[in-house]
Amino acid sequence: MKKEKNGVPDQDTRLKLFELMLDCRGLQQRAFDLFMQNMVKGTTHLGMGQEAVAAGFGAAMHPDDYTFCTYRGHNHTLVRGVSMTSILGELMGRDCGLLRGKGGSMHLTSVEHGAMGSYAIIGAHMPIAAGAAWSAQYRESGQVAVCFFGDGTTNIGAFHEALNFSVIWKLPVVYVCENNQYMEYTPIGEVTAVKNPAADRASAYGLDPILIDGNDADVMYSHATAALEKARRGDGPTLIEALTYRHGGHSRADPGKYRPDEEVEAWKKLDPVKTYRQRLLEAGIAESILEELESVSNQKVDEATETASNSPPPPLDIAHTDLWADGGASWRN
Amino acid sequence: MKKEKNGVPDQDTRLKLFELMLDCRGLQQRAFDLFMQNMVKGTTHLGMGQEAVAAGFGAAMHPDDYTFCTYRGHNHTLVRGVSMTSILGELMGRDCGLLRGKGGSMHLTSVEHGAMGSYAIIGAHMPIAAGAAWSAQYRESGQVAVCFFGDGTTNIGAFHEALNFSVIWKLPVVYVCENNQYMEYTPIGEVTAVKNPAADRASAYGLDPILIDGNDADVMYSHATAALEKARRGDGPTLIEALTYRHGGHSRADPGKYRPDEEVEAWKKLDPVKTYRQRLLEAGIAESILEELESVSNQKVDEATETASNSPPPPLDIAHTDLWADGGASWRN
Amino acid sequence: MAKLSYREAVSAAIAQEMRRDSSVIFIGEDVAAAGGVFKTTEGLQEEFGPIRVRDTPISEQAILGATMGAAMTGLRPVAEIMFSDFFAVCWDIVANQIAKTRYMTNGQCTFPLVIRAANGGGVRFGAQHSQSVENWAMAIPGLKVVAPSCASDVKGLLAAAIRDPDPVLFFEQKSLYGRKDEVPDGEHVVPLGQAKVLREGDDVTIVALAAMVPKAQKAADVLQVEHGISASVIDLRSLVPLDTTTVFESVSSTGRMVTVEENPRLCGWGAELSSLVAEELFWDLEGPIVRVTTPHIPLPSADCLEDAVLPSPGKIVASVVELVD
Amino acid sequence: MAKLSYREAVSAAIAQEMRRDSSVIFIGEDVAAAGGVFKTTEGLQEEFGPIRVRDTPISEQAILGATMGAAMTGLRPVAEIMFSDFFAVCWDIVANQIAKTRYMTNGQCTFPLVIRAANGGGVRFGAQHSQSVENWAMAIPGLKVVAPSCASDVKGLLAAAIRDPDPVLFFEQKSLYGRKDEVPDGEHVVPLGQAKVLREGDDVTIVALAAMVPKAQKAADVLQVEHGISASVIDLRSLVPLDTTTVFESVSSTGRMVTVEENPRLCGWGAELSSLVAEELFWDLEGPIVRVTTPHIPLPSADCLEDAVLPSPGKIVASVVELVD
Ligand SMILES: Cc1ncc(C[n+]2csc(CCOP(=O)(O)OP(=O)(O)O)c2C)c(N)n1
Ligand SMILES: Cc1ncc(C[n+]2csc(CCOP(=O)(O)OP(=O)(O)O)c2C)c(N)n1
Ligand SMILES: [Mg+2]
Ligand SMILES: [Mg+2]
Repeated sequence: MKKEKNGVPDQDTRLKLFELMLDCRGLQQRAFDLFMQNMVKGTTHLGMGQEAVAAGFGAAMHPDDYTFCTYRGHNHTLVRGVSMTSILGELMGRDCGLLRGKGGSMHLTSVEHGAMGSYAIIGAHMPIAAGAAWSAQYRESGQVAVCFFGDGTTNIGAFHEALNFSVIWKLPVVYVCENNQYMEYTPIGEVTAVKNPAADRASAYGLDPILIDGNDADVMYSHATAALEKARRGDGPTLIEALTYRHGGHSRADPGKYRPDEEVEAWKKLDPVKTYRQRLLEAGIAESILEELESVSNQKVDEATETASNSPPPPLDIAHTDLWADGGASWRN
Repeated sequence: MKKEKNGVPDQDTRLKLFELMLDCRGLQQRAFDLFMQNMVKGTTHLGMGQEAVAAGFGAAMHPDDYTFCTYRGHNHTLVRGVSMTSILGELMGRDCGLLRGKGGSMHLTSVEHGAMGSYAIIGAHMPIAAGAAWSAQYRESGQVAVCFFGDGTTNIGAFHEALNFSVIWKLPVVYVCENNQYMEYTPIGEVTAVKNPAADRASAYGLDPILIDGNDADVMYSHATAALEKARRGDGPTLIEALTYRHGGHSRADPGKYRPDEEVEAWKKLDPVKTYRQRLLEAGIAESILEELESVSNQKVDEATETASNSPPPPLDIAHTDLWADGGASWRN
Repeated sequence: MAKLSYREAVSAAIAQEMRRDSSVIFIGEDVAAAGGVFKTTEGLQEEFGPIRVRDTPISEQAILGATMGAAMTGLRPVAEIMFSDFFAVCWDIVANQIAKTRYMTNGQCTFPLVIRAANGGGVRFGAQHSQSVENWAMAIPGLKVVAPSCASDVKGLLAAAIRDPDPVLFFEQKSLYGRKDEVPDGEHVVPLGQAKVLREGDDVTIVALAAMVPKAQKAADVLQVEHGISASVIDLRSLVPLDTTTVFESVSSTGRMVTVEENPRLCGWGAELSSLVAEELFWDLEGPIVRVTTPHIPLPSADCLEDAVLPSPGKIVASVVELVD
Repeated sequence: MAKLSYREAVSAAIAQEMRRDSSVIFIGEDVAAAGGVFKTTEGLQEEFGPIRVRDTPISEQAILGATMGAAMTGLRPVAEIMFSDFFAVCWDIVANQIAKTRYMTNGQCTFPLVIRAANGGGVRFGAQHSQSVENWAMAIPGLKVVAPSCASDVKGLLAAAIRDPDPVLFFEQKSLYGRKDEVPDGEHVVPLGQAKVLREGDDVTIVALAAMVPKAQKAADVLQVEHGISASVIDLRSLVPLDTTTVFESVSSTGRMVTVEENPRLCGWGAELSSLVAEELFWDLEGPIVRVTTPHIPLPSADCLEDAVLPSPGKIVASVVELVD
């Protein structure tokens, strides 16, 4: 695993990374609490423990770049600048929700922020991200598409097709495998022919293997920057495997009992938010500054919870809107 | 490209290989002629130029092993011992056809010969072959499944899924990529991220890269033998990339004009049947023996043509049979 | 008779069949060590071991391809596709390979396999995890299609599906997993292709499937009590084979049919049944054939929106009242 | 007016639209340098260059995923899926992603894309290359579904599909590729969702699509001449949007409907149309609604078998005669 960081981000960037991670952590903790209070119906997939991956890219991307993520997409959507209220509102099925309740937790999308969707079928968004990159290339817009996915996703056909396709057309796309060691409940090693599910397959697409510490925001940031620059230069795709861990279960109230306690404990010691806080302190940033960021973030979460909770359910007639571009849903005359 | 042959097959085997290639060549030449006479309707995909691949495996496999092949499956079906009459009959839509006209050229199957089907959707048969291997493993039958596919097939999702799946379960299956340099009309290099579409991807499944001369029947035979033994030992799958070339177009009357003349000429010099004949002569086998084999083969083709041409069309009522195991096709009571 | 949940009936059926036939094997994602994401297969790996009950990678094409290959070479595999929506990533194996190969080979191969999948909405999972896709399967010649509405049928029909020599797509309605019913003790097998008349009435025949069955029963109660309308209720249970005999008998006598489908409007089994009745039973009809379906939209996620669009007892009642009055 | 073949009309339409809008791009397998395996796209790469007209690997999920991603970020891509049977390997992208994402995102994304595919039988290609799968598409909310029967409509409807802001699945009937018709010179666009009345009659309305249209016309001739039965013939042209107005108008006046579908029996568009008529036009009907379809089997390959199972003018005539007499 590569640990070197191609230089350390500057202090503003580091504070930004910390802030993004705090927001992600706080939002997700709250989503979990609301779920336990039965305020979030259906399902929700948290990325607690994986915040550094999204934060590193969030800080490095241009505002008009594209992100494509999965059902476990709260972090990735938030770091693009989407409001906490609209995310929590969507989870709670309220009118203030990002999709007014029509999509739900697994489909967070905010086109105005370049958050081009959260996809709930494994692998599907990889070729779709290639398509956005193809469009950027054709339009010569300088945009890059970043596509996040899990370790389990590396065993589905769409992964293979998307990577080959992106490389032959030299598309400006960055594929980021968040290897959190498990598919839903099954350890990735039990179902994968290679040790590092993404990095060990990079050569099958003529790409360099990149295996990095996904819990280290600085590492994520520098690799994100490099990959985005490469794409913008016209040098094509990058495939990154970021090693990380989800603190909780796969979804909803899954207690994650299939994982050995020691494993969970070991990874919790590598908590990206806590370790980064410690690093910032060691780098001379004052405790008071960090506390201030924490309190601002907490307050944002509280306010968003309040606003979303007070938002009414969506009006029922929106169920029949926006299937088609004309705003309607009719299939006959 | 590995040229070494792990030893040369014995003389009987070599004659067998030659015989199989002759039969394949003769049958296909005849299929082409019949197509041009409008006696073969629909489509047909010939493997002229690629006979050594099928012959090498045909000679090395046990009678109860399984083969899975593609629409370009005449060679692979024939080498398992299926009669020429039933193959030509199927191409011509006659009652004597292997499938009595219900499948057609692209679906040749003879379960009694272990020829478990020709599949016309790219890649689909790769996981199906894995399933037959899984069954053999579970039943401890000692059988091996061999799956033939083209270079173009390496870019579809099913390829990726089948290989990973087969490796993690250590299935007794051999995947054979016949790299004939083209998908239908498009050169494989234009649409593939690596130079050797199968061999350069073997490591993505923890497999050794094997890139061999697919026009050399001895090479094919020795690699087939080794892969089959490995599978039977319980040591899991092998992925072989065999370099070869189809002499004609992709299908039907395609003249293959997208290919440079020099390229076609160069490969025709490497014709597997002609070069093998030369090698046998050089190894001291008498011209008369080879001529005798040729004349027997020709005669078989002529007889098969005669019998198939005289076979009536199938009775129309078979269109309504054998959808279900009860022999019928009814969906209601 | 023991009370089992719809969920428990799944593992009961698989266990029953695995005990009697060692060629039955079972695979899927997270189904073995963890017992399935819907906990439908808990205990199977403990009882039958990691060779017969096995976790797979996220490779639906490989799962079903392997299932097909195993079935055509002597085994009776059962595979799980976690959500029926995921049939879309492996539809080729289902629709082009499994369904057609027996026919194309003129009967040389047989495919005694079962593919189970959690189907349908009502659990706020959003448009990609809530579809009712039994009509996708019904449209493909060569597939048998079963969708039970209660635990007893889950056990009996799943057992029958495993014994059946043909490929069966077995749709488990995820909104019903918690529903408990009496299930006969001991070996329990219910033949495929027989609809169940749950209630006999004079005025109208309501035909329903899976999660729509309890809603239709509820509606029939309301119709009787509040509107004096007497409805027959038929649980179709299987779409292929389709028990037109039972349905036609009832519709001939009531003269009216209302179908209740969870799938979106276009090209559902209700359309097929309606067209059969309109062709073959036309002269027995006393009024239009009415279909209650989800509108032709993807399912929204928010609870209030999802409830507003799925067929409900209230909508069934309203449709029947309009028809009969 | 020039005579164009159905095949030539495809490239004519794409070229027409590529000339007027630089955001139109076109991809598929073997479509660019070689002009397509059905020679439907010859000349496009020459005219528009290798950036706008591009060959892809055999990666249908990537082809359609890329098409979707490009459409949602400002382009108007056209993709070819060589045979419609291959939708099965990329159905997730079509049915779960392209069809649902606009709705799920509450209208944030728009998908102005077209997917063309060669559809249907009659050319002895066997069960995996001959399916009529327009009913697969019709069953999915969020897809527009078009299937022309003549060169003029190929050009006009394909142009309209490319201009349409929604995803359109455009089914080209491969048995019609050689058929020639008059196609208007200059820009030619035919709005989606309008059925075409090809012939007006009094006794029965025959509704057909794609390759079934010439067969229905043939049948109508025979019915007139040999049986004195006067039939209306309607070419549906598009399944979504569905022009029920035109169909209902005709069926109200004739009192009888026969649908002619190439797809296998269960859950086709004919079933949907029949159920609509049976529900909404019941009191106007003078007899049963009859569907002529391919039986519910995969298509056999041999010419005599394929001809025996596909709908034919003779079968249409027989069904109509039985209905009307
Ligand atoms: C095609 C498909 N198969 C299965 C699933 C069910 N499923 C949802 S999440 C998941 C595990 C994914 O694992 P990974 O890619 O590692 O992502 P993670 O959840 O760990 O972030 C599975 C199997 C799905 N959504 N789509
Ligand atoms: C999923 C799918 N996509 C496309 C096709 C159309 N097709 C048939 S053969 C072929 C080329 C296959 O190339 P390759 O794998 O190299 O095999 P070869 O024909 O050279 O033997 C294509 C694209 C298909 N049958 N299935
Ligand atoms: Mg994971
Ligand atoms: Mg090839």
